Amino acid sequence: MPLSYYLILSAIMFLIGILGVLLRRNPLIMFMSLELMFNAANLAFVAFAAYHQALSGQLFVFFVMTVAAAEVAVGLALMVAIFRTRHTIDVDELSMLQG
Amino acid sequence: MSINDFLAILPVLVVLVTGVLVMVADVFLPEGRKGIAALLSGLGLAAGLGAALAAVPSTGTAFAGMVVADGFSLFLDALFAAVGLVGIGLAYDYFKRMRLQRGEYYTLLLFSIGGMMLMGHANDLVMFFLALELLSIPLYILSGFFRARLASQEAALKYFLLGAFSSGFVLYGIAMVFGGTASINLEGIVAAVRDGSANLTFLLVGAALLVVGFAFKVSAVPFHAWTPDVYEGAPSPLTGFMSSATKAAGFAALIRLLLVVFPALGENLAPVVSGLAALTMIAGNLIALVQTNIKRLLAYSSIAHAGYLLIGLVAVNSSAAGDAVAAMLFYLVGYAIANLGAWSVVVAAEQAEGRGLELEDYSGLGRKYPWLGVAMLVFMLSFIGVPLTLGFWGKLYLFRVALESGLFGLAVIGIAASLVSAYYYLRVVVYMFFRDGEGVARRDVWLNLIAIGSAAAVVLMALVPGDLLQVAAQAVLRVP
Amino acid sequence: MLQEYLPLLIIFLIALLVGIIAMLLGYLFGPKRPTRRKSAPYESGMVPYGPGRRRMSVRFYLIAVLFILFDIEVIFVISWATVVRQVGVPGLIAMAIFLGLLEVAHLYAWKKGALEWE
Amino acid sequence: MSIGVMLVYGLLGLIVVITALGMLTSRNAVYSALFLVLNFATVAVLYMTLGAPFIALAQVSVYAGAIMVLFLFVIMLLGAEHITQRSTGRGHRVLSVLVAVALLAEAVIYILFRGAGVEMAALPSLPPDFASPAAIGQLLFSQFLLPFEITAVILLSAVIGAIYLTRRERQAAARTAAAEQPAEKPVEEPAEKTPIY
Amino acid sequence: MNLSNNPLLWVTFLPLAGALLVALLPDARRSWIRWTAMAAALATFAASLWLLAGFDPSSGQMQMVIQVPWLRVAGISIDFALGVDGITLLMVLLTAFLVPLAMLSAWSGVRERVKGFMILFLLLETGLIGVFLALDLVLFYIFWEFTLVPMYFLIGLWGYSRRIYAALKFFIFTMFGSLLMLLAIIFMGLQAGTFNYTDLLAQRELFAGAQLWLFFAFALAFAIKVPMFPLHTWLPDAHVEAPTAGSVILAGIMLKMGAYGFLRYNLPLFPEATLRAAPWLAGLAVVGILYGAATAFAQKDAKRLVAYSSVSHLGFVMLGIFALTQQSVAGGVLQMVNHGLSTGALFLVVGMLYERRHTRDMAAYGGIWKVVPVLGALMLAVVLSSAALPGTNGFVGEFTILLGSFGAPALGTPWFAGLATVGVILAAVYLLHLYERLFLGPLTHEENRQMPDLNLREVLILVPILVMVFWIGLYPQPFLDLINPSVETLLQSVLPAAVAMH
Repeated sequence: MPLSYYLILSAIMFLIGILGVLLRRNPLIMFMSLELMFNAANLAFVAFAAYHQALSGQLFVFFVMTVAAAEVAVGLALMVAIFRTRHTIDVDELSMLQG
Repeated sequence: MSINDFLAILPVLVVLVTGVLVMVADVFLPEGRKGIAALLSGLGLAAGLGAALAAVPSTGTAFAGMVVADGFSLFLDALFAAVGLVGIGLAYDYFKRMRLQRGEYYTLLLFSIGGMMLMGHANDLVMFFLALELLSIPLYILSGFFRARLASQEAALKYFLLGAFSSGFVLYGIAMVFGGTASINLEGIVAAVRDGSANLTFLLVGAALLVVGFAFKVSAVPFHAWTPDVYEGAPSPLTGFMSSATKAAGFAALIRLLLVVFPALGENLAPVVSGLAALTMIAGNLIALVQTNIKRLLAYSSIAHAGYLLIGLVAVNSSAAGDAVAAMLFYLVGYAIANLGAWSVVVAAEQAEGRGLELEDYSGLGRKYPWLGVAMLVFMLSFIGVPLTLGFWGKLYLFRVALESGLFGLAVIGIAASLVSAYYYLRVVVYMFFRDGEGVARRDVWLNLIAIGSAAAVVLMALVPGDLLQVAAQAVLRVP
Repeated sequence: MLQEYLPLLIIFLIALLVGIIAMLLGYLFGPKRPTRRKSAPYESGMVPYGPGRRRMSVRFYLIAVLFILFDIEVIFVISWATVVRQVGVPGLIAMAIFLGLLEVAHLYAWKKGALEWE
Repeated sequence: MSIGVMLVYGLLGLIVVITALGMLTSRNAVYSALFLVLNFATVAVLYMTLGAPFIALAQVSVYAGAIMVLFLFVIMLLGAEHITQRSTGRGHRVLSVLVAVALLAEAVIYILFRGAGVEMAALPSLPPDFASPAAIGQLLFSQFLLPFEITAVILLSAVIGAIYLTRRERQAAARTAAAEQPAEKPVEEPAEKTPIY
Repeated sequence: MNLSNNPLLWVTFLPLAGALLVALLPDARRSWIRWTAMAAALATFAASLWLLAGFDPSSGQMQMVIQVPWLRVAGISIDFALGVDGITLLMVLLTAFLVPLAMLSAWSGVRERVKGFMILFLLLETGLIGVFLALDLVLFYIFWEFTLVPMYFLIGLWGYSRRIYAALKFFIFTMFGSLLMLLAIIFMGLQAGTFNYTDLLAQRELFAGAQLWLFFAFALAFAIKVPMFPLHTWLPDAHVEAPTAGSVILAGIMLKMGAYGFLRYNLPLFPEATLRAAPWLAGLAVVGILYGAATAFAQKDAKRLVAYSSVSHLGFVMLGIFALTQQSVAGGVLQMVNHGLSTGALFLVVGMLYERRHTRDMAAYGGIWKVVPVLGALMLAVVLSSAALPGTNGFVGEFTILLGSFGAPALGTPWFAGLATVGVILAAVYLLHLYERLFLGPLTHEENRQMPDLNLREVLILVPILVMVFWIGLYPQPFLDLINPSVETLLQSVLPAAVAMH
């Protein structure tokens, strides 16, 4: 398949991820959208790695995955902590997030 | 792999290793003795500072091209280590007072500083990404360090969500740059641009996304939405540290990246950065006008200062690039000193449970505590850019660079913005000196030392700014 | 390239198909006479009360997240294992530093009681 | 390229897009998570087609496996699977979305048409050992050594963060009960008072 | 060059040293603080006389120049450069003369935070003298902006009811103008590679292309300071709300910074732009004269009246400067000194009245001549000098200006001078009106009967000023001798450009 096939898929994923962060108010779903954005970048990396036959693009993906795991741990921990204090994580009820 | 590789990033290693040591020590430290963790961290940072000052800039790369140790990165190393030291001074009494003296704070702070230092050294996009994460993830946690204070946690969550969002942009940008040049190493990217094998379309999209991503980090408008909330919610000593250091790290990345891509894409990217600069200066200062909370006011102030710095960033795309970088470094130092000082006053005036943070609470504070008051006055004047402060030289230098590269419009906007800023900075002075009130501040030796020391530095270094200018001018980047 | 994985895909599709067909058959031909009592959740014959799902303890989360953070290293360990001879002692040292850092994390978790169930 | 292969690719692409949209639009966070798992799995298949089996493996085991399970786990943990989606009619929000869409659409069009000559060509076939774990290992332990070690520090801070943020320290609290007692109390108060620890 | 023998350094930094000394004294020792500050101010005055003694009045060039490289901003050096010519010398003398008197006027008025007051006052003096002496544009800008801070605090801390508003307005207005000037300074520095005034003057062709813009940027800063109509709105607020000593310095010296700036920088650096702008600025000056006079007449508040009279009087100075003849400019410089003396004295007198009755409303006085004859007599002299009665300094200054600008080629028409003459008459009207409402007529308010007359301290403040008033009024030649060579030098650098233009 041509490179553009992967790139367009990746761009669509990235776009949907952005939309999710901007539109949804549930932090968990915002967070999932972030993961989607990361994955879009990974797909682009792997596609370009194949296109250029450069392995460094693939290695980058491993680092992204590791970092993503670290972010997931911290982000979810924050949500758990807030939930324990507040017993809700509805973004609309988070006073700080009112822009 | 040789010893030289390690020597190149010795300051970073010192700081990170200290972080690990503090962590191990903290595990075994009894509850009441967490001050030792602070002491140990301070020693580590001092060692890092020493290593940075003693290091000789090199022109080569280390770790297979991953990092460089040029004058620029060593300058930033020293800056971050010094800011970190002050950050620990801010935190020590504060957390004791808030009954949250924990070793984790110092460990994470050190990791974050390590990440910032690494950002200055990075010569490969993977290093930029990892440094970004290494500096950000600890900061997310530290923002929520008040585990039982909802404001703190919500600030952390907001910071986290928007920080990860910006990381997403950075990441996608890196992917596009990789797609355009078949390399993630700055040398490789430059080589690809030079020999014409680069796909400029991808490179442009990638560079634009990188600019957006880092614009979040330096809180440029319109990517600033997180700043006031996070600054308000996070523990004050952390905010002081963050607003001084994170900005510098973000700009370090932007400078190095734009220096690489500007030659090929200058005419496309420079207008974008100009727009960001103008918007940031205007919006940051205007919104700051209506703030009544000192933390939010300083947050918008930090946004506004990012705007001035962005002028320098635009000027990187000109023949005056060297001056532009030096001007930005100088400005960052001046801003960091004044900013840390201002936050030390905020920390001193903050009462338990987050009270004492409204401007009203500052009424009469300057008369009651003349030293603290005069120090705050000096910081505010430095922020405005009144002569005989470092802030003045910083602005002079920046505007000089702006005029040199023909950015008249931005210079005029910067001037107008400074004028607007005078109003809200002076309001702090008005409250502190011209109004009567019952404000109280903490007489802590470290806080007073930081406040008075910073004020003295702002004024005395302004009398003989030549040396600092010299150092900043010599902190040249290695151009791949 | 894709051809190599075609058998995999076919197996995957067959598995999917079998599941769907089984459910479909049951749905189409099974007797359906629902009453209130029958569609209520089964709680050992007791009358159900409260929501069907209880929240789990945070301890589960902590264990899970620690698992994932330590699990990630597998990627790197596997890469190392395949080239352990080529990268030699320097590689070993690098891996030791990496694992040493994670061991510090382990120490922290242990000492802070994150691994205890209480 | 045969019609069959085209169809398979089309199907994969479709699944990626649909699951992403499903994640975006689901009212129930559990469904969102499940859609995302499916999305990640499909992307893993795409990795296979791009000659990156090792990444595909990691994708399935780490991402789709571990991380998404963790997500589901937290959703269950918080009991937050039914979070009502409120209307988001805020002006700047809509505007920002429009800007984002416009930017991305532009980027896609750019990639599609401007760089057409290069990118429409099929990807080159890769040497068989292009992305073998061994090749990756070689690169990891030579060029990417420093990033590799830095990653450990990042994981380390994540461990500290996860433990620090979620754990109430009972032993510690018991030991310094006198000191912490008044501080523990306001936790239950409404947030407007911003309790202090 | 032995710097310690150079009076320029002493006169600039003695006040600063005094301020540091005062800062070391304990807060409670008010009289120590007062006397130390006064000693520093008097020492500065002595240093300024030393400066006068060492000055060669026959030369119009910069003298006793100090030039030390200070720092380099990326290739452009900034010098610590000071120098004095006749115009500067007069300004420095005026400053060093007025500051001790103003300080004396605050002797009993300022009771709270005496230490802070004195420190700020001395810092202000250093800033003011620095502004006049600086020969490097960045140095000049530093001193220029530096004066803002002490004055901001003097107004904000010791001022009257609307002090916070007035202080802020003062600060922001001044800064508004000066920031644009900063850009212009940087631009010139970039073009010429130096910020040194003398060097810039020698190479002014380098930035001649942009001189209209540069002229505008400088003019805006100075016009706000002077203040010229319509940029004067900060002035009444600041003057009225400031404590008496602050008003004296504001009116007596700080306004001169603007006029001095025009003379020192706008005219020689941008000659062609000066010639093109001269009629416009002279026009604004005349509008200012008439507007200030008319508004002053309408005031009920005595201090506000004096403040508006400043707008009118400074209009004369500006007219003199932009008429660009030897005589008019010399008159302008002299009038700068005159205004400092007369208006300073007016503010002092109004302040003395305020200290007695705690109101500035003219209606609260009336017929107090009989109660306070000494005050009445001294104030009459001050008012007459301000109204330019022959025999006083004001007459000499304004007459020279009008004479010089009547046939000025730069203005092209005598109308400017003609209209300005109306201003002289109006000044007499509103000032005598002020005096009449305060002192003459029947004693309308019983409480004024107990008003104490001037004490020795207050007489001591006013007498030196009046001595100067009559000295200049009766024998102005020594002053004109100081001014003329410098003005000549100045105009020589402007007029060749005029020749080139016509």
